[in-house]
Amino acid sequence: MVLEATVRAATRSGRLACSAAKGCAVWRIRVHGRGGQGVVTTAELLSIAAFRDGHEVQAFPSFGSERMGAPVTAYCRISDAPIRTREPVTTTDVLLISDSTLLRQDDIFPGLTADGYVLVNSSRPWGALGLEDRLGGHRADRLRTVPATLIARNATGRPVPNAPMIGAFAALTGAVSLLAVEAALRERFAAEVAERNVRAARTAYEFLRGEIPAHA
Amino acid sequence: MDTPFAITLGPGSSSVNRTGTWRTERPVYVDRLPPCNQACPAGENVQGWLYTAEEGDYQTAWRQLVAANPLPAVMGRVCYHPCETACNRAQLDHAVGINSVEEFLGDEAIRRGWVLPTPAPDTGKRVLVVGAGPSGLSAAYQLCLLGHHVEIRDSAARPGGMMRYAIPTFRLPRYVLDAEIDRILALGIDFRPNTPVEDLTAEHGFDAVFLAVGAQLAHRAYVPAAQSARILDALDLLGDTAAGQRPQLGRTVAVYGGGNTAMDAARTARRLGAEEAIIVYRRTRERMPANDIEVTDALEEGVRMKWLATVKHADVGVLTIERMELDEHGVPQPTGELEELQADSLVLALGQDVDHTLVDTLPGVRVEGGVVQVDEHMMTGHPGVFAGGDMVPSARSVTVAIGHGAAAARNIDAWLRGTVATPEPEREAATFERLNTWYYSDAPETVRPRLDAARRVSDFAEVTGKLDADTALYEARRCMSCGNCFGCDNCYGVCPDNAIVKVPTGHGYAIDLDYCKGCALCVTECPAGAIDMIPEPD
Amino acid sequence: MPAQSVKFYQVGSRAVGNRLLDAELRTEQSSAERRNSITSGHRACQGCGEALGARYVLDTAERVTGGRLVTVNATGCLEVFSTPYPESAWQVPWLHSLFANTASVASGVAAALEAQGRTDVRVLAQGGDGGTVDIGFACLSGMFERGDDVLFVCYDNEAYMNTGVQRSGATPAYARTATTEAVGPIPGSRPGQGKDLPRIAMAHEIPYVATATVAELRDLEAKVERAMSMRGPRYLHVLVPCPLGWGSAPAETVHLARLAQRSGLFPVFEAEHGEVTSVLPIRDRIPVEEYLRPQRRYAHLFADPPRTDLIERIQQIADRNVARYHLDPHEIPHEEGA
Amino acid sequence: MRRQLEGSRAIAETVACCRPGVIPAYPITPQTHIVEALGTMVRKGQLAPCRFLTVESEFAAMSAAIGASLTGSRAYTATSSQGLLYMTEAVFNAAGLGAPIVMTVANRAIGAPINIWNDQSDSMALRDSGWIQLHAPDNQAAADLHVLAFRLAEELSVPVMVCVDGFVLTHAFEPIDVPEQEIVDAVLPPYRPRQVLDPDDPVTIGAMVGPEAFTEVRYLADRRLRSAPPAFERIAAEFAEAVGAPQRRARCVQDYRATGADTVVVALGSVTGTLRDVVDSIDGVGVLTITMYRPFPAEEIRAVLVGARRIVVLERALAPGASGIVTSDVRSALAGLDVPVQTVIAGLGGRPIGAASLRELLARPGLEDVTFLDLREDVIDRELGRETVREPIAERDGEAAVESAGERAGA
Repeated sequence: MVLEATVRAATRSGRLACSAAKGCAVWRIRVHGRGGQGVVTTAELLSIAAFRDGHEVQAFPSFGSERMGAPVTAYCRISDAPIRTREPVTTTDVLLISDSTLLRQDDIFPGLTADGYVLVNSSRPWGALGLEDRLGGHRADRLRTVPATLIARNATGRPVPNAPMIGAFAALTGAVSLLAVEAALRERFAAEVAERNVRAARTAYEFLRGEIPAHA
Repeated sequence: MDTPFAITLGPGSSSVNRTGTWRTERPVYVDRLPPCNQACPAGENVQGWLYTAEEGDYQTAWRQLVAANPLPAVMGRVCYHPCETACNRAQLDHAVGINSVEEFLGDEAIRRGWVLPTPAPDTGKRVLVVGAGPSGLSAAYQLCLLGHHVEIRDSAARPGGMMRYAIPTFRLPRYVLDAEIDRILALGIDFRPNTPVEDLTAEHGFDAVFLAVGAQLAHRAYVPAAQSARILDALDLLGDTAAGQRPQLGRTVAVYGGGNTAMDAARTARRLGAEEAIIVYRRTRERMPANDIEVTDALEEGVRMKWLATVKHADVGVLTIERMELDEHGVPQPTGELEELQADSLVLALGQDVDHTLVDTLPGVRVEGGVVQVDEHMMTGHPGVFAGGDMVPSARSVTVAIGHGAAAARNIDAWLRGTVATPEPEREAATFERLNTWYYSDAPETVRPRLDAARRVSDFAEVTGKLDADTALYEARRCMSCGNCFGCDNCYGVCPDNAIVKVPTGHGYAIDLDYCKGCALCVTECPAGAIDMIPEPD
Repeated sequence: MPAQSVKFYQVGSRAVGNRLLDAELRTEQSSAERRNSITSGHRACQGCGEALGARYVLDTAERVTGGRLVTVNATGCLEVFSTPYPESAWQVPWLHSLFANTASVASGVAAALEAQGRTDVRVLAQGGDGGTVDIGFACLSGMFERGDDVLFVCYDNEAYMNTGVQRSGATPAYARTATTEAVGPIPGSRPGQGKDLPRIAMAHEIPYVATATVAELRDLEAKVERAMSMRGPRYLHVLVPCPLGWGSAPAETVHLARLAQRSGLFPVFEAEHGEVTSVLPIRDRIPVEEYLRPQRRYAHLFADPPRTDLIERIQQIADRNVARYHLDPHEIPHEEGA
Repeated sequence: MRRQLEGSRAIAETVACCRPGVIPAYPITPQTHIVEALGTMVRKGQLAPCRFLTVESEFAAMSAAIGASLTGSRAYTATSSQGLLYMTEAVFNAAGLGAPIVMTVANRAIGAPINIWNDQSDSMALRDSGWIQLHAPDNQAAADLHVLAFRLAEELSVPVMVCVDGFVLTHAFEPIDVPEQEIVDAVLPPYRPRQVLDPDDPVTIGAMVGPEAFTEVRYLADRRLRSAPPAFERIAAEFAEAVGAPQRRARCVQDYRATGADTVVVALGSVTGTLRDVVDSIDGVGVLTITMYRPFPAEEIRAVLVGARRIVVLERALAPGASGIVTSDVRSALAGLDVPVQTVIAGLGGRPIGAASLRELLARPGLEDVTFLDLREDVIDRELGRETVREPIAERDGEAAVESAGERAGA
């Protein structure tokens, strides 16, 4: 409870991070992944974290009937004002790509704002992804990879990349705090599982911040 | 409950819908005449007293029984029970052992000392009954109950007539006979033994007379015989034996005749020591007048039968027999073929004749064929003089005689009151076809335990054993109550419209015509056939 | 033997009552205090077997539950003739929802009673053969498999009588109905497996399954009593002849039910947890012809020329039942492969 | 307290606060999360006393709910799409019997072709089943409406369907304040059924009613249903006060800048939010959201729309051959007013309703009477083209038939 109160106090004091960073009132986020990778849960956790930071948040999946392995998309909007729209996120501020193999698809990047963020789950550095042609004009500091599956496997024993992705998202965008992410994980998961995921999120967060090497 | 309109209804509210209007036929309870009742010469309501006996209320059953027949213990032994022959149950498995139950009830009454009903107040009328046989006793009993003063005169020393003097004790122990006759006489009947009535014109002081002298004269038949041949009448043989004598018959006895008396004589002869008793009869067994039960009993006791034979001549120790054969009309015709039959004595049992001398001088009385003629009210041609029993044209049996007595009593009573007895209304027969026999459980006849045949011939002990209380109850409950409701609740149960109600009196059920749709399920499922469908009145 | 064994009393154990029996040993139907759960004034046909069966079943259920009973009724003859506004013939709490959903409604009722802690109140659902073996079958099967505490009673008159005698899954082979006319080489209802719901119910291994007829009242009452002594899903299948649909005299309703049992065409038995535990032996077996002949729905089998081949096939069905359930106490045990 | 919850979860928790006694349920996407959550709560004893029945079909679900409701238990179920249609007979029956069941319909398209995504074809198909139909514009309302639904249902002895756009709301995570148990208890007294199966008062429920009374039964049902709007308004006000959130006060119709607007967009359900976003940037356009669709609040709607120059009804269902279902209702509510009512069919089978498209649509000068939003004209043109090609084939077949007949005649 102390933690939660601290988080809330900290976030309420300031405006939504994106306002300062990119001058918009809303973070529009798309999460791409495959069935079974916890894509919907990623959006959900993101929404819980942002909510804990005091924001209005909306998260929803792309409502597919896809089974394990099929591409899945989930959406998240974070705002300081109540969110009314229900349409899927098209114009996108942040793309979270849980599986680098999805990069081969054509419909990943359309709608990404010029100064948008892209976070790809990959052990390789951005430059090795071969996306120069498609994202050539984007701000390089907002295009990052994180070995989320690797981190997850190390921390939790399961190759589900959602917690590291959120941790990395927090580090990359500042749209949510790491404390809120940890709180969301603890809200969503039972104690033991939550703590492992918290470790994974922290690791990814620190990785993005450059505090640890890629292959930690 | 705040129930919504029309969708929700109150319980049982359909009772306002009188479905009785659907009906084109309606069921009615009937009391049909059961075959046992119809067949009973004594006019017993057999089904009625069995119904009561079924409930184990033996005293009430006995009371119903003695309403028609004051000699149930006797009848239970000597009656040839036409009721059982008629019994519908015979078509299902075996006839109900009505006779056994009757005997049981009669014996129970003697054992427990149950008393007959109290006679009605004295009417001041005096009736003379001539003859203390079953017919006379029956009439005297009924007349006495009706309040009339009855005087019985009999030529014999003891009352009972043929019951005492012709029926062997092994069929009818005398203590039974005495007990039942004593009970009748004790009602206040003036019995005068050893008082033959020879001329009725000489009798005065009676308002009516009932003649029941029976047929006590052995039928005269000419049998050519050697002087020393031993020939005797069956009635003498039976009478002497009943009186305690032991007539000498020899080793081999021939009995000539095919009636019940012949059978009794043959069976008596066996008990008197005859090694062989042979019935000589001119027709076949099928045509024998003797009751089949008696024939069977006789055969079981070793009596031999010589069918299609007449006695041509009797000599000492030997009879000459002519073989007969039946013509196309079933009449025996002589063949001329002769043979000899060893016989130390010949007992004649060729029927009995009526001694009608006492009415010969009475104006108006007709005697035809040796018997006294009576009208449908059992009155002779002489007003106030009635006759019954063996002396009138009729089958001759104790049962018939008792029936005559009762019927005569009704008619005498009416005559004394200046009216005419109305016959009971005709009731339709309760036939087997009307029964739903599915409901009657398979239940074997309770066969009266019978003495071992070998033992039977050695003494005069009663040959037919008795039911005990349990078996009597069981046997009574085998009654299907033909044509009469016995309260099985089937009609009440199978009515899909709950249109049969239980009522405390009468039949126990009534049709609720407000609801009865006339489906007749109750009729079909009535085990006893005691419900009829009749058209709705216009 | 489910039927109460009664010492010989003139009409033995087969009649409704018996004045010689102690009151407590008589059938419920013989009692002047019976509930008359379905009372007078209903609009059933003359001689309706279903009206009779329903009263038999419910009166006993009422007695053994001490009146703590609620009922659910399928659409069908029974429902229509008993509850035309503004009159109801029911004296028990009674709910009619639809044709197909009776078992589910009853499940809901049972669930509500359980949730309310009123487990003293028992639930009885009832319907005809159409509402049971056909349109209501899915719901019934669901009720069975969930283990809901309901006694479901099917009053089987072997066709859709309410709508004018059309074939149902319970219509027997060669019987004429309005949708299986007695014409063509195979007249009447096509022979097939039919839907033997008692056996299907047994396959659910529910606590209790029994068959009965309106002709064997003691047996029927004993089965209702047995059923109500148990919890969980129970199924009772009662043969109720229909004068209209069978083309029989109204007065013959009970008689025909009896002949159905005696012919072997309608085996009367009970089963617990999927195993047959007892049968009502055939007391006096009859050829099926004796049962078929009084019914106009089979008249085409006895036309000129008669269809003895089809009668023989019906006889084979009866023979199979007799062998399967060992219905004939006098029968030499069936030889394998015979 | 607001929590970040999935819509389904919020609905389930709210329903649990309503203390249902029996929940029969059959799974169908996208209703599943609601009943899964309730089933778990019953299993864990968090919702007690309650029986959760895993029935074998939606038909059985509604049937069991009827049985439970008429036995005095508060009954709830949820379904979608084909499931709703599969239980149709029982849905009508529940209304006819006056069983105050509450059912969530997670709105979804009807097949064929089978489609698991959102539109409102399912509940629209059953709009005249005699139920009160409430449509949730957002997830807070979706939760709140269930409390109101139970109260309204039981006050009127009429079943209530709470329609929630499938996936769009049921699977969306949002900050939602699930009403506190104490508040629900205050607003929703224990269930006192109008009629009940009871051995101590053995009524016959569900009689057969003939021509002599059926009309009256229906008239009374109509009267009863028509009393729902004021009752709903009253209960909603009471509830809003209890939760201390005036903005959560539900209304039969919700006026968003609609009164006095030139153009009013009429809509049901979750498209409301997007529409409000859109009209914020267009002068003279307002939104009227219909929350209570059945009974149809004609007077309330007319009161708002009376001054408008143009009405656009956004329909999330299609009556093939007759176009807009809600449009017909709106037109009849506006009888006598000379105002064009245009139909926009949108969001069928899960197609997103985008703000840009709506903005374009509303700006379009001569909007046709019926418009399909974001219709893929290329596909339509191609397919219509193919059909045009096929037609002569049919004619040829006809000619051939005539010829062969002629041949036979001549033979």
